[in-house]
Amino acid sequence: MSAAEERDESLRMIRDSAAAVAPRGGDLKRIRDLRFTEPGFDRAVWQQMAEMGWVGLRLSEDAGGSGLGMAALCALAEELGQGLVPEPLIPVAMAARLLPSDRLGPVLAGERIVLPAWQEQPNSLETVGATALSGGRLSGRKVFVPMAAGADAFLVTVPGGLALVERGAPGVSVATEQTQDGGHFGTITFDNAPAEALPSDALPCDAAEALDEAALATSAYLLGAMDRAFAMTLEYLKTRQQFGRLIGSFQALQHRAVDLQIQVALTRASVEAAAATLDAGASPALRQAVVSRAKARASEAAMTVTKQAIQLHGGIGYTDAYDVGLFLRKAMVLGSLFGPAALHRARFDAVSPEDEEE
Amino acid sequence: MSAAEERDESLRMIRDSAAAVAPRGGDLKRIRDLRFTEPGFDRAVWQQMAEMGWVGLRLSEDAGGSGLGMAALCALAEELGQGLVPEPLIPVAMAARLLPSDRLGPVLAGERIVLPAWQEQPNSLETVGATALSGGRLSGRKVFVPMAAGADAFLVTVPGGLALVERGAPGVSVATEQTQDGGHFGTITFDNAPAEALPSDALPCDAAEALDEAALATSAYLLGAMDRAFAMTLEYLKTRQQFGRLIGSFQALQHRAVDLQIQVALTRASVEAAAATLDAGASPALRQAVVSRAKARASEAAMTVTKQAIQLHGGIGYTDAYDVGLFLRKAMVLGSLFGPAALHRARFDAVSPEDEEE
Amino acid sequence: MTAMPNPEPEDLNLLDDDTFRLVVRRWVEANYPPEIRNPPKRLHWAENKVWYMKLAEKGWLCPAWPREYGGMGLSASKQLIMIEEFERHGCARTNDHGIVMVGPLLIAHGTEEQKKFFLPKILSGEHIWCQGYSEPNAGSDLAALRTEAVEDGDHYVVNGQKIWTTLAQDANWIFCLVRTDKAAKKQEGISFLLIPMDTPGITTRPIITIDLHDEFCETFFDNVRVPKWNRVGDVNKGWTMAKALLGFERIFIGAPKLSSYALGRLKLVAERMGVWDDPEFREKYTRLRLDLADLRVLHATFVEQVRRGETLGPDVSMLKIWQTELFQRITDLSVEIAGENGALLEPMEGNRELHPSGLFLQARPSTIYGGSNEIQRNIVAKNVLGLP
Amino acid sequence: MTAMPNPEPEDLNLLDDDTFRLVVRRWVEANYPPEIRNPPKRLHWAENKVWYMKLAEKGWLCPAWPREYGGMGLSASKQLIMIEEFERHGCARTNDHGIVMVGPLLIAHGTEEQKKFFLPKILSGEHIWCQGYSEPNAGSDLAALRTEAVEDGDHYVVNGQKIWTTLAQDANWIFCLVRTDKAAKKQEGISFLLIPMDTPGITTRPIITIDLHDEFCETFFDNVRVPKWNRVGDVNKGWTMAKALLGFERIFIGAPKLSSYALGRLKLVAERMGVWDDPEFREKYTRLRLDLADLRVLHATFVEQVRRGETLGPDVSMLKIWQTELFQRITDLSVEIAGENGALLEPMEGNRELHPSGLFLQARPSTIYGGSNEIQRNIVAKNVLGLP
Repeated sequence: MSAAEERDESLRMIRDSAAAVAPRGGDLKRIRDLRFTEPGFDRAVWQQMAEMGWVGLRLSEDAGGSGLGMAALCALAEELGQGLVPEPLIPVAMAARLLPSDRLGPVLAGERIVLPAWQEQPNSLETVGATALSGGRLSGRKVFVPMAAGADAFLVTVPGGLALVERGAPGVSVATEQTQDGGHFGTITFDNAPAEALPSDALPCDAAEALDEAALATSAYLLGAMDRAFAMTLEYLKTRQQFGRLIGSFQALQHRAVDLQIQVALTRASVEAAAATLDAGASPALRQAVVSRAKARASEAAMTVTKQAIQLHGGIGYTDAYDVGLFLRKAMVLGSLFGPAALHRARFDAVSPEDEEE
Repeated sequence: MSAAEERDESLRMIRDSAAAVAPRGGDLKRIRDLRFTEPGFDRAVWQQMAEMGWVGLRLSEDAGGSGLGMAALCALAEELGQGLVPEPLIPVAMAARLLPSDRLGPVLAGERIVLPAWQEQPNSLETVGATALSGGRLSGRKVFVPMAAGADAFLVTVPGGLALVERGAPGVSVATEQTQDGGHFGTITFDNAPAEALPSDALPCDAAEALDEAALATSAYLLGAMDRAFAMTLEYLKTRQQFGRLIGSFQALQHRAVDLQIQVALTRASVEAAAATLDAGASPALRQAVVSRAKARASEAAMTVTKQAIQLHGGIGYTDAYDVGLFLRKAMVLGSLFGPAALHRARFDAVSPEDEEE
Repeated sequence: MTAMPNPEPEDLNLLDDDTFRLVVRRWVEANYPPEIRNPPKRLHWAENKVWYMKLAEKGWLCPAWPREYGGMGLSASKQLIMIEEFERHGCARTNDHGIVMVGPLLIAHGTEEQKKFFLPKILSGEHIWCQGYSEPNAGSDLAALRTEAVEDGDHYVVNGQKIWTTLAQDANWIFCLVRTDKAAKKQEGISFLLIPMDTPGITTRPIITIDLHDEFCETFFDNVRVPKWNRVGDVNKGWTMAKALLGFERIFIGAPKLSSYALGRLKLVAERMGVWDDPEFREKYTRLRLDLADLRVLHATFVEQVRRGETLGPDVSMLKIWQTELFQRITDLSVEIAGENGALLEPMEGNRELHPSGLFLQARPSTIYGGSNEIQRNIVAKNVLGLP
Repeated sequence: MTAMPNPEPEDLNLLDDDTFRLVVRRWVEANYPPEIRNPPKRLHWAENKVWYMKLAEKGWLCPAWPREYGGMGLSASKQLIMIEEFERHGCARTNDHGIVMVGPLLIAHGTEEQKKFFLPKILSGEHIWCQGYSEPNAGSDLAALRTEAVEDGDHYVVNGQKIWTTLAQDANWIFCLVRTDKAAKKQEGISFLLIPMDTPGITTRPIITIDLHDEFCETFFDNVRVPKWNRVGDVNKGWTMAKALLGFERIFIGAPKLSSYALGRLKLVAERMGVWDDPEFREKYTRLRLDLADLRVLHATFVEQVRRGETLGPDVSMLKIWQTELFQRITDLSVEIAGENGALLEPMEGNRELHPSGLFLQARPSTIYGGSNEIQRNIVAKNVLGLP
């Protein structure tokens, strides 16, 4: 087997393995049942996901991981996206990238859920703000932590590195707000909470880099979600009759479907190229450029595709009972998490030198 | 007859009278023949237009005009737009609004063409710049004067008022650049040229107001042009066969045609409402708001409609010999003259108070 | 300012338009329940009954009905003023199917007995109506409806299913289009039936929509016996009557109200998110404002036609297309600028005015209901542009 | 940097890709006539002959032809490198119909005599070809063509009209699709004829397009006698051969080149107009940049398929749609920001790089030619999405 064939084979295996949790075309009953519950996901399923090695997919085998690249994580995230899997794999995998190896064991095993808490403002990719560690005590506030109610600990970005803080530690309080997809964001307030300092120079990975990887994996998840919403729509166009014809035979709808297919194809190409660029080892500027390119496309395309999916379904698409709306709700949440499209476009403009592409 | 019926009747008469120069649906041979010639229009036709009282349409009967309002000027301009009439009625009518009554005679009679020269920068609605009059001598530079090669004199905006300068006066030089519609823009340089001062307080109308009226009339001209391009396109859709069907029966093309029709309808409503507002007597801010609303819509809609007219015609629309392209070329020129869409949007934002419309 | 007439004349048509507007405005300001001003969603009967009853008591419930039937008999022009003033104040829409649909239907096509029985009960709030038009396989293609009414002596026996029966859970009567002749061509063989919701065999189930509201229902008919007396107009002529009913109402779906409301909310979100003065945002916002301003003037040309007593043509569909898509574009931008806050289920910071995701989801069906925008474009293409 | 091989091997396939790229780049830099670099419009033979002859002399005229016929016999991957390098340097497109269309057609379907007669004359520049496919009533619907070839002994007699015959005024031969069986179904009954342009009865007239260029012509056939020997392939099988010819070429119409070129020009216009740093402009520009960046990576996936020797599927039409509409959107914005300068017939300030209106008009037909984007969407809908 050539290297390329080997890589393709490995990606295929990862996609196949995802079927255990998110079978292609499987029903979404589990996902519906978990909506608007707390913590909004299933710890047993989480355990199963961890046991398949997904949390440490990106980590070296030395660190207890699978030694795979972003291409693999994106393939997996895409599968999870088509199944709208609510378990917080992308944030926990981000935390796993950052944790020193001696803290990884229970996280990789699925016993302990550590969520990154990096953000202090909406519409931001800044990992460092006012939250700071001083003398082993953490004070500040982090926002938009997805699935925060399910965390055992938080990995908090602070000037000079990270702080690891137990969810139940004194001075840690978690307020949650529900999100349209049935999950929630946590606002975590630290009031002189005891925390372990993890200085930057001792970390296996830069926080900004881990954040970019999470943004890219989220793009892949969005790709999976929009792809499935589009497939459902195509199926509907091929079976629903109106005015005595299959509605998919109406040219105006056909052309709109083609425009959505183009968005899906652009997103796929953009995500896969970005993953390949990261796997080949990219400078920070190049990494930021390709991740922002992919996330900008994925966030916007996911909204476009899922909104149109509803329009093309007509009335039934507007009912909560029909699954296609779940994909729109997911796009609303993940479209903005790890940076909305406009922010990534601005970052692309800022980091990506003009003449690189001429 | 009610006042409204009288007004409608008067507008109908003006439209009918326009047929002498621009018959509805007439061929465009005269317009083609004049393209890329100098001065780009026909002085005999101009004479005829003046004799119909068009130059002084807006002026009071005391001043030798017809005492009609913007509704009438817009109706006329729309008719001229559908015929792509190149004679510079809108600029000369703008000059006529500004000239003292003792200078009007030969202008209204069509014997003397006075063109306003107000602009010094692209993308601008500023009438006052560096061009200034001092001791009866004019110095400076005005740009984008349409059909400048056909002028007998220029009415130049200067600080404190206007300056009337003969085209042949010493120190006046006119450089022309051809425009895509077959006309041209003049750059007029004044080098200590002898000019007559017309101070603001002696003028019958404010330069900014006359400029707004010209912008609105230009919107109406664009309305006429886009309306005819759209009508040609509909006609084509109803007669052209492809794949054994009339192409107008293809739903994707039908829906696109509907979107163009909406743009035409919005433009018409916007132009007519703006004219009515001006005729009712509006504050400067309201006048600027409604004129900018109309010109922003007309400029953009004219481009959208004429571009799509070409697309819907397919290959033949791309030939210079087929008339539909002439409308696109006109939209390119008049879309930007008297302020392009973006500039008018910005002005609308600046002058139009938020809560007025809530 | 125009002086208030004292006392009000019984026929408000006698007032000039400005005075009439003032009368309406003053009365609304004095009588509208403040707690239901500018509701974010369509209200249920339990919530808006108080307003319905206030209108009923004042005699202002049915502006369009002739005075002989208990209506106000207002001119079209004054009806529009009333609507404008209600909208201006942020009045909730009532459960108005009886007022807007059933009343005019009966007045035009009902028997004297039907009028005497039903109209007073609408005016008193005793009968609250819902509409049974759409079916799961007959939405935009209404003529494909299959709910069937079979004659059985003095009764019809109705079987089938209706969907999008707005606020059916609040209604005690439903007006239905049913198929009375299966052999006829699609748009023929349809009749109009009035059915009490408590008739055995009727069940209603709310539909939860993607904004998680229960404004709509499904209503099932299982051997429901309806007296023939309850049929309005001739048998098999229901389609024609239903189409005529849509006439005056079509202009409202294209009214600038929703877009205007959404634009106001967009401004609040933009201020809260700190982008109000960003040139990028401002350019988009101004575009939307102009799209709305042009909608207003286009809408006004149709209103003018109504004022003049003209029948609206199919071109009014353009308003519906433009308004609903503008409404969506405005809410799209709200969600965009809100970033992560655009993903929240509840309003931001508990402030009901800052709920971009809620309004975004509410805007979704506007391009689907009332005849999807695809259908509207078909109508304009064929009936306005004359395309084949 | 890879060292230059010295001397070049006769079969350049023997070089690795990087070296090959370097060889091409160096040669182009040394040999391309600077005065025709980055031409704003398609060049006529009088203008680009010098480049054609340079290529011919070097033996690089026909990269795709097998070496036995005088081509380079390059792998798909190396052909793409060559194209990339030519584009990178801003090389003009030659009068290449003989190279790209006629050569491959003859190699696949021609007789030995035909190959021996025609191929060397393409390689020498003696025959310059143009294409006679489209007709006034058979543009996107090519199968509707009506130009007719009637048998008359050893000859066909051709009557009809071709349109969009690119640079026909420069050509001395034309390859035509003609109808040889009027009774057959539309796509059958079509044959391929090669016709000298100086045959009596042929007249050619340039078409002036809306960018006022004369790249295209109409060509009329009035009782034109063509020896049967000039027919390529079997009678009535022309359609199949023509379709196959479009295969490899389809990826180029979706290549990012034109959009990339236009984006570069947009930047120059923005700088000149002083809006380069305006946030409003920048947001739109960055969107376009990203649309182009994503086009690049999508295009690369198709190029990869070609490199692997796979046949491209109908999904390549997506590239054409996206590229051409992006190209138009970029030029739209150029005209917009240029204000009054966007209306000028000639470049701004005599600077050929600042000509927004020219590029805008050039971009218009891209969504029409090569099968209109409407047709491309039909193709994707049916053949990729499987819609009915």
